[in-house]
Amino acid sequence: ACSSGNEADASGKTEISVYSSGSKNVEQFWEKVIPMFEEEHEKIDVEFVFVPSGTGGQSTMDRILAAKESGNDSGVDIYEGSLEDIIRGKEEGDIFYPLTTENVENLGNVQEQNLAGANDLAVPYRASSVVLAYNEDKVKDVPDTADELYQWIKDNPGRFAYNDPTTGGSGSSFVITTVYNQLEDGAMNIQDESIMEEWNIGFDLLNELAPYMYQEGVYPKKNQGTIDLLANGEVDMIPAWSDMALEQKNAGLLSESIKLKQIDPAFTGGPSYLMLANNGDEARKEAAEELLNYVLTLDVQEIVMDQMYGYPGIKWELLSEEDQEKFTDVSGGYRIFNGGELGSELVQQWQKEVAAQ
Amino acid sequence: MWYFRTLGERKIIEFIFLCIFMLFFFGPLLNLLLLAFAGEWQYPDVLPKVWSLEWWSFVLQDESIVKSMWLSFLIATIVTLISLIICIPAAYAFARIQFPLRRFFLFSFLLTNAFPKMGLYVAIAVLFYQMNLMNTFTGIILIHIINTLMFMTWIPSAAFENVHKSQEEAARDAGASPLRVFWHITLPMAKPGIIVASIFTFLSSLNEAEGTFLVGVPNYQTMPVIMYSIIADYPSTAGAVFSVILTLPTLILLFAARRFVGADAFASGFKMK
Amino acid sequence: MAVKLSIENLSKIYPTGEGVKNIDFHVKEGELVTLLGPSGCGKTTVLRSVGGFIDPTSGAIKINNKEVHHLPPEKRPSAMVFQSYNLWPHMTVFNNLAFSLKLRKVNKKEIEKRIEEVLTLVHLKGMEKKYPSELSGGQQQRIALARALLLEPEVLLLDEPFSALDAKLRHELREELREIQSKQNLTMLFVTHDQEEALSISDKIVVMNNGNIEQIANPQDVYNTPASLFVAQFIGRMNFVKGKADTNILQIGNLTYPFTDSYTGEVTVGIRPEDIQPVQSNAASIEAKVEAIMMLGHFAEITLHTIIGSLKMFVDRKQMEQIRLKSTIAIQFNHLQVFNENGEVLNNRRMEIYENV
Amino acid sequence: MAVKLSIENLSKIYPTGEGVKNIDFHVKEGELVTLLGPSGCGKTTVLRSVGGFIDPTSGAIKINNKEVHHLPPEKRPSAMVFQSYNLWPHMTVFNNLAFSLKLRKVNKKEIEKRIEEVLTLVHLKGMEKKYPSELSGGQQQRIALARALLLEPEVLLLDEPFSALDAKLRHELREELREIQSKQNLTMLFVTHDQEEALSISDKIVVMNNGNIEQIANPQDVYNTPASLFVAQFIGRMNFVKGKADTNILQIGNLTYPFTDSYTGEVTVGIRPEDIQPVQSNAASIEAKVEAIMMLGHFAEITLHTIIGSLKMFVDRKQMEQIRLKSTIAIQFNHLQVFNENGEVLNNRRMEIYENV
Amino acid sequence: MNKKWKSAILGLGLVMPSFLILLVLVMYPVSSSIKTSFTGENDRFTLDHYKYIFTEPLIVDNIRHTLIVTFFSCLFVLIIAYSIAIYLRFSQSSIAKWVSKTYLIPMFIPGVIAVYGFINFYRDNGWIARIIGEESMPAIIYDVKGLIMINIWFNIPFTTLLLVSALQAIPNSIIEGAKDAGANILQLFWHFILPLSYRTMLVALTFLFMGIVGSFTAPFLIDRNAPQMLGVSMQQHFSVFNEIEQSSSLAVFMFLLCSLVGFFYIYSNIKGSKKELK
Ligand SMILES: Nc1ncnc2c1ncn2[C@@H]1O[C@H](COP(=O)(O)OP(=O)(O)OP(=O)(O)O)[C@@H](O)[C@H]1O
Ligand SMILES: Nc1ncnc2c1ncn2[C@@H]1O[C@H](COP(=O)(O)OP(=O)(O)OP(=O)(O)O)[C@@H](O)[C@H]1O
Ligand SMILES: [Mg+2]
Ligand SMILES: [Mg+2]
Repeated sequence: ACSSGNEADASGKTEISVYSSGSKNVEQFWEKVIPMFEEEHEKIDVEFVFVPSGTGGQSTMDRILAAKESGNDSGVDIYEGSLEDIIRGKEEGDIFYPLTTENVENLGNVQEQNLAGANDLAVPYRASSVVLAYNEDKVKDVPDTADELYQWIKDNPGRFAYNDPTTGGSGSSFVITTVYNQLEDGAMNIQDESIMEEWNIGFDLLNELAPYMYQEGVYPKKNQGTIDLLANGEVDMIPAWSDMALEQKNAGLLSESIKLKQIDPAFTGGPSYLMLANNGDEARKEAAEELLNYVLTLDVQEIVMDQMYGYPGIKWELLSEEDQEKFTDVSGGYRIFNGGELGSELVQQWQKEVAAQ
Repeated sequence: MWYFRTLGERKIIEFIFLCIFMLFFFGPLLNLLLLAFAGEWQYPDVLPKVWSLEWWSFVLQDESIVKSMWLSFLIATIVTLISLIICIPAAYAFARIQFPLRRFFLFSFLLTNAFPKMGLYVAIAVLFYQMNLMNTFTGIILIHIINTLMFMTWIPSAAFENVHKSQEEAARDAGASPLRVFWHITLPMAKPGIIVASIFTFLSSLNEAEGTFLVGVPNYQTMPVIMYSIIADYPSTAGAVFSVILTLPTLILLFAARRFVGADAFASGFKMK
Repeated sequence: MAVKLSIENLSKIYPTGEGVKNIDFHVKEGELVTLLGPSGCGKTTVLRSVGGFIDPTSGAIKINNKEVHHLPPEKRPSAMVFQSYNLWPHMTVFNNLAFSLKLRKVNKKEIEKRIEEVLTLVHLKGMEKKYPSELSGGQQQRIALARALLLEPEVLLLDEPFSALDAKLRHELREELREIQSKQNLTMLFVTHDQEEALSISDKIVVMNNGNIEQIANPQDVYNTPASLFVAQFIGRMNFVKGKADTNILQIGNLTYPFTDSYTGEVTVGIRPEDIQPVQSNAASIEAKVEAIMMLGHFAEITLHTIIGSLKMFVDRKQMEQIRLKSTIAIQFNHLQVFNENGEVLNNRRMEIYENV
Repeated sequence: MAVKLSIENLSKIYPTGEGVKNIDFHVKEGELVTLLGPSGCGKTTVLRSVGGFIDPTSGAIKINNKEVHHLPPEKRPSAMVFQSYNLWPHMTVFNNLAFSLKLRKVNKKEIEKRIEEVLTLVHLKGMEKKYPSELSGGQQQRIALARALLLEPEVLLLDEPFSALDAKLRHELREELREIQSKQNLTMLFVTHDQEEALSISDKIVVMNNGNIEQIANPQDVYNTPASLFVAQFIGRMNFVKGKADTNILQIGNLTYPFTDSYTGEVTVGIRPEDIQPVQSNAASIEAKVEAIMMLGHFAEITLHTIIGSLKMFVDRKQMEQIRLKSTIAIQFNHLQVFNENGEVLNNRRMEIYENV
Repeated sequence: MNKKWKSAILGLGLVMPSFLILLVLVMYPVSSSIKTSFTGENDRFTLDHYKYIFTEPLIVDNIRHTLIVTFFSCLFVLIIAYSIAIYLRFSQSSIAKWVSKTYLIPMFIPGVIAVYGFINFYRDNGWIARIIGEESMPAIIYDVKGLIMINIWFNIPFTTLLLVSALQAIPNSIIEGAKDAGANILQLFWHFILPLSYRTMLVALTFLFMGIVGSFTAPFLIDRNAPQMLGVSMQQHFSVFNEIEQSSSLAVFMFLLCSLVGFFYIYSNIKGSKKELK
């Protein structure tokens, strides 16, 4: 017996499921949004399935792909994933429905730059970026630019750490930006492997910085690993996800003296995408589109900002003044790394050249 | 005189060793225990400044966590029962019956330990996708059973072997059929070994994280799975509370079963004939 | 008395080639027959064949004239007591005893009554609640016996039941067993390798060697007229000296004896230690030097050095006091037993030589 | 002969309160002294104190007049042979024997020579390459003895070395031990709970009970004039009957005997089975019914029922043939030993009553 | 003959349920993993993945690192477990009783938690550092030292458990006989205790080796970023670099290492040495 198709039941309700993964705050977000949505749409029942972050994130994608291959219903309607998932889905099985303003009206409100990677297959409903987090009490000369940052690292040996880029985005963002800061502006959008030859300048820099890192070259595992170092005072400055840092500051887990700042050129960041998996069921497709549309409303977007400490998915100008204000610290924006597979090549090379140094 | 002096010296050395032993093995655990009750404990304070139960209430209020505890125990119970049913006959066969390739079968269970767990889980996941076992209860049970096969066959097998043949024969003599003999004589006498194996099975199922993560997520989140995400997302105090909660049942079980967890029942399982 | 158990031409050959061949004897009602022989001679093999724990290669086993050798142990009207590990350690004495009764659906009152009776018989009343591990070895064997008795077996089989106990206890239990046997008129087949035990309790002894029966006789006959050199050697102490037989004359050293067998050639002469007697020197006596005196309680073993070899002599306490170490005394032989080179007994009876002296 | 080992006022009290108190005896050069007593009386405790495996609570142990009780076992000039598990199972016989020599850096040639010698002594030449598990129990104990002998100990300690062996082997080894002892002029302290063993091999027996010494004497004296009821009971077989002492008269049933002690009151009279004699009925005899005849080889044990109680009588083979089961015979007592209610011997010698009959 | 057949069928029948599970859930995946490791593009047979793991300096380093860590962990665990086991076997003191009551506990602590507690305890300004001062605190977390320490922490109980029971099976008279013969403590250990318990030690070593070579959680959270333990490297290749074939070949390589050790274990078990106690 395969997993139950979410058929419309006798009462005429359509059941759809949302699969999401990530940190706890993502889970809390959905647990708040879904009841609100269901209240407004009585005919739709949403089942929410949360996959905590860790090694298992891969599994939902694999599941959809496997279902597609065997012609089964994956049971997943909406899937929250990353840019790589979109690309993988497209390459390996065309498993997602195309999404345009035609079926999801509010897509029109979405920030243009975020739409670029979506390939008309996803809704970038929120975003976050990596920023610099530092201890105000210890760091007096806060760097404004990347070069100042590199200089600061050299001036303060052992007081900076970024996490192993194979284990978390804030570390990989540091690595990516450091490498691509040495290349021309548009390089982040190149997916051609030839660019790998030009990475060496960046890697030389990373290697040059390595001895000045925490414990002369220790890169903790996971995003939280570096945050712990900062919280414990073992280092004074780290790259961190804006939402994570904000949330933990807010919960009092990071002391007041921890401040965030975006530098120039910015670290990478990016939207979180919602995809619509193709299960061949029209009713569920429509219900799912309804939900995707709902996520882009102002109400929900405010929850994104207030509870998830995420950047909104819709255009800044659609927000209230007050909300725009909140993000001035970090809204120096972010860059999106659009290199596709090159991302994993980059961290692999990091593993070989920097870690193994 | 000389004698007493050396006695004293030896006592002191012994005591020092005990301290090192305790510190090494239980220091990290004690640290967690303190952390779990700490309100504010900033570097470089040696002890928490403020004590608090804040994270306890946070953790215990979270429904998914309480649910995961139930789930863990349910899974562990079922896994233990099933592997008992599957493995005890095999254990008995290894101990008492001569059949072809007996040794091959016996040692094949070593394979569960010889292939890297991660690699095995990944390969199993591929299989589970094909069999539609991903994210099912059955899938989780199966992946837990893999870990217990060896314990559950080897230890009871040694226990059966230690039941003296003449005790079985005396029961045959008394008029009991072979099946009765097994039920009334052999099985109860092998009980300590079987209990040890069951406890290990139960605990290993209770603590299994990696495999569950791979095949059970998202619908089946056991305690250790939650623990992974807690460690990733929360500060040490919350993690410590989880740790204490997660460790407690194991320790209670250990002490409850203290009587049975003798070195011998366990060790004899690994000396094969 | 009727024949209870008969073993007819029984053979059991193990894959290793060892085993027993052509065993043929019977046990009458109320008789205690002992299988006696050195380790590995096949006693256990015979006993376990009767109990049903070994499938004989050929031959028949009949109890009350009915063939039983195709029945499994639980269906045979025999009961067995083992050397050790007799009791079930997880059951109290009561439950050990009640097990077979419960299987036979005897009612509770009756079970209690019967157990009390049998415990009285083995002098262990009041031990019902104890576990086997709380009993001494002797008590355990008594309970094992009681358990076997409760089966009301047609034949009781005992495989060296006392050999794990120490000498004192062994003597005690031996007597008790004899007592119970005659009280209950039990038919028993008893295995031992201890000749003293066999002599003391048996009605009939079956002496085995190398998978064959050497002699079947009552204890006195086995002791007094052993059927072969092996039996003579194995049962009781015996001195062996070389001799020569020639036309009705037996020559030992410089002594000659009349001899009623026509055999001619080298012979082995057996002399029991108690058949050697210190005497006044005379024509039929030889000289002996006292080499050692070993006090064994109510008698002593004297080691003598003579021209025909070293001899052991048993004397009682009174005589012992007159014998001095290193002194020389005269001795004579009261009985001789003569064996040819193949160990066969000549005359098939022992030579009484009192008269000839 | 010089005193080799002296144990002076030795006490060892275990935390449980059990142990031995005020043990005081010595062993002369070339003497074999046996510690004899029931299980738990403290024999092993004394022996192990001498060996150095137990720290005595108080008292002194001297070997060759030098105190040794503060030395660890490896520094004491004693060697020990244990009841079982004597040999090191992972070493060949040769290595078992060579170990101590190697420790003492004896050269290879010499080691080989010494081992050959000692193996000849224990009749096991040619077994060098075998492992202990390939030897029979008796052979193992011989090797154990050989190993101890190679240590050239001043005192050889043996803790029930033969008790795990069967009767036949025990007799054999006993003799061998005696032989070796006199050949090598060894000084030995031997522990056993088997009175026959003690009687047969000892120069001197130390009878222990309950942590105390009951009697120290040579075997004959221990047997013939036991110092207490306990010793009488423990050594040899003895019948005990109630009697009454009154002004130089001893009354047993309707028999009266002269009595040289002034003690008045209830007494226990001990009669050894061999001191009971079948006679023609006379004034000094009593009637006895023959209840059981147990053949024990060269003699038989007859169970008699008399008005003064049940008695065991030993008769030799010739007499046995004249005694019929269930018949009534007349018996008389040749020796009596009288004990008061505290188990103390009266007269401190046994009553010889031959003369009085 | 008939009886032999019967017992053969009964035996196989009883073993089948558990063996089938083993077959389906372990043997099949293992074999498919092995197959994957030899599969190149277009499902062709290739040795490239093995070439990769044996030539890529990163992996070669990792292999060396894994072997070194495993070796030292096993060595230390054996030494410490032996000491504890000997102590427990031969000491009657109340301290020994305490140790014997508690030493099993780490075996029952879930791995993640132990690592977590360990990190909090030994980190640069963890509890230890707070007590002895940060300056005198050596780097333990994010260092091989820490990894070996946690391996010791995890593996001591099981190893000690096995060794204690092996030592308990050595009769006292063997030890006393040796002392009597003049052996000192060191000689006692070398000539008696070790040879009489080495088979159990081999058992312990087998499981130690298998456990440590393939471990993931502890090295992932505690070890440095490079070189890595093979378990971490395998996981990285699989879920970060998406190189399933390479990670399979790593798994197979680790499997071969374990098989080698497992073979010794099985061999010594089957051989049924003469020297065993009767
Ligand atoms: N299961 C078996 N397989 C092969 N040979 C056996 C088996 N059981 C016994 N034997 C052999 O058969 C012979 C007789 O064995 P059995 O046990 O009957 O001797 P036993 O007289 O009872 O000896 P013991 O006094 O030592 O108990 C021995 O040589 C023994 O080695
Ligand atoms: N280590 C110990 N701790 C406490 N009590 C002990 C110890 N060893 C012996 N005992 C007690 O001391 C008494 C004497 O014991 P010991 O072993 O010397 O007796 P034994 O005469 O050798 O007995 P056996 O013939 O059974 O060997 C016994 O009551 C015993 O229970
Ligand atoms: Mg036998
Ligand atoms: Mg003793």
